[in-house]
Amino acid sequence: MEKPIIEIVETIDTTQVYDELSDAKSGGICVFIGTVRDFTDNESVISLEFEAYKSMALKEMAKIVDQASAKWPLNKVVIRHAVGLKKVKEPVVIIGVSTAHRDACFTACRYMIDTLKETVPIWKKEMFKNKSVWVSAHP
Amino acid sequence: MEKPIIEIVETIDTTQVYDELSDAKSGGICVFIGTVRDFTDNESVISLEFEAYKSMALKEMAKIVDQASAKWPLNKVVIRHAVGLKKVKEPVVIIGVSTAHRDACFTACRYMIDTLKETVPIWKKEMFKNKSVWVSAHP
Amino acid sequence: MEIILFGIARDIVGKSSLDLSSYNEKPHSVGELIHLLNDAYPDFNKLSSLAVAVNGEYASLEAQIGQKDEIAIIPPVSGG
Amino acid sequence: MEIILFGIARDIVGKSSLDLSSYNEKPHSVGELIHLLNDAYPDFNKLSSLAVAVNGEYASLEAQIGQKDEIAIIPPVSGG
Repeated sequence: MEKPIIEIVETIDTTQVYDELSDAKSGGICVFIGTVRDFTDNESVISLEFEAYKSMALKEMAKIVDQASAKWPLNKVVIRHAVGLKKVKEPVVIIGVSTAHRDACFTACRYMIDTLKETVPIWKKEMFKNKSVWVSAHP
Repeated sequence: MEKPIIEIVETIDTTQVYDELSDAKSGGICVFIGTVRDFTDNESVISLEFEAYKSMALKEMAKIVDQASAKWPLNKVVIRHAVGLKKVKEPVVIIGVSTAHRDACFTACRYMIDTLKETVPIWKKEMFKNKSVWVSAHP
Repeated sequence: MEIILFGIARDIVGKSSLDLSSYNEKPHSVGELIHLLNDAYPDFNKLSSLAVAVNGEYASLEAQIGQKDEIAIIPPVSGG
Repeated sequence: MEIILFGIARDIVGKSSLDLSSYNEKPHSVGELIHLLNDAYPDFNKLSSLAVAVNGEYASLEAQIGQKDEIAIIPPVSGG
């Protein structure tokens, strides 16, 4: 695998990921983009605010890439999370993988977003009209 | 689901797909891009040439979108295949889906590329240094 | 009756469509058409599969075909 | 000994870090630190989970902590 791109940024540029993953040895590229949705549990969401323990989050993201590349033959990987205030439709995370065959890029991409949500120290606050809630904080 | 984008084109612009799929009701976008790989069975591929029975291919692509949207709650869909001569690293197909939750976008995207490869009347010729081969034509 | 040919089917026949008007026995069904092609161009027998589309839809071997139908030979597809 | 606080942990304590130097009983392990936090700020007991990172790695309850370690409270993560 080539050196992965692992970043925490203010703003995600979705147009650059294809160039970052394009690869002569790859026949398949799978990209997942997480975006801000306008409703949660029937309540209208105004925006999300993301906060990261940046140094640790980058280490945990690197572990996810290492785990995925041990499980599947990956050629190029991008894993990039945004922080700060994000409005409806804005991208908050982008994960992309290029592999020789399509099965591995789908499976690895899915593994990486699922694991990121479980282990990477990033927190999301949902802003509603009259309140704000740290997601998953309470049972 | 909004009206899907179903196209057969000369050249795929990978930078436009995010705007086409971006959607206030979607928290997840999954995009698959098929690209030209430099090797097949240890032989160096120079280029691929794609040919389509265009009118029928568009109908079959529309059927795939209908089947996927009957199985999963899709918000926006793009399915775009290229024809003509494609060099190594060039995109030949792009399939993208936006959904409320990520499970459906991964599953639907995978279903659509798998089905496209089985049913859509498009043919690929691999150009090697000294020969060319219609892929899958012979057992 | 003109048959549209794609991919390796075009290579086997050597042209992009096949005019059956000069044939004595015109095929009346998809099955008869495939039989005719396999006889006239034995390389069709070597393909992994061979389908026929009538008016842009995959057709069964029993499907009837007539002068006004758009008929296309669909060798094994390999898009994506 | 300074503890870095994120997300709802910062909201519960009311600041982005907690200085334990004024506390009589200093925690020597992650478990003791969590115990101390639960006592001092009962809202920590209401969280779905509570982890502690020592020098940027998730640490077990038995992990020892000292003056020079970078210690952070990790409430339930919700990235992505």
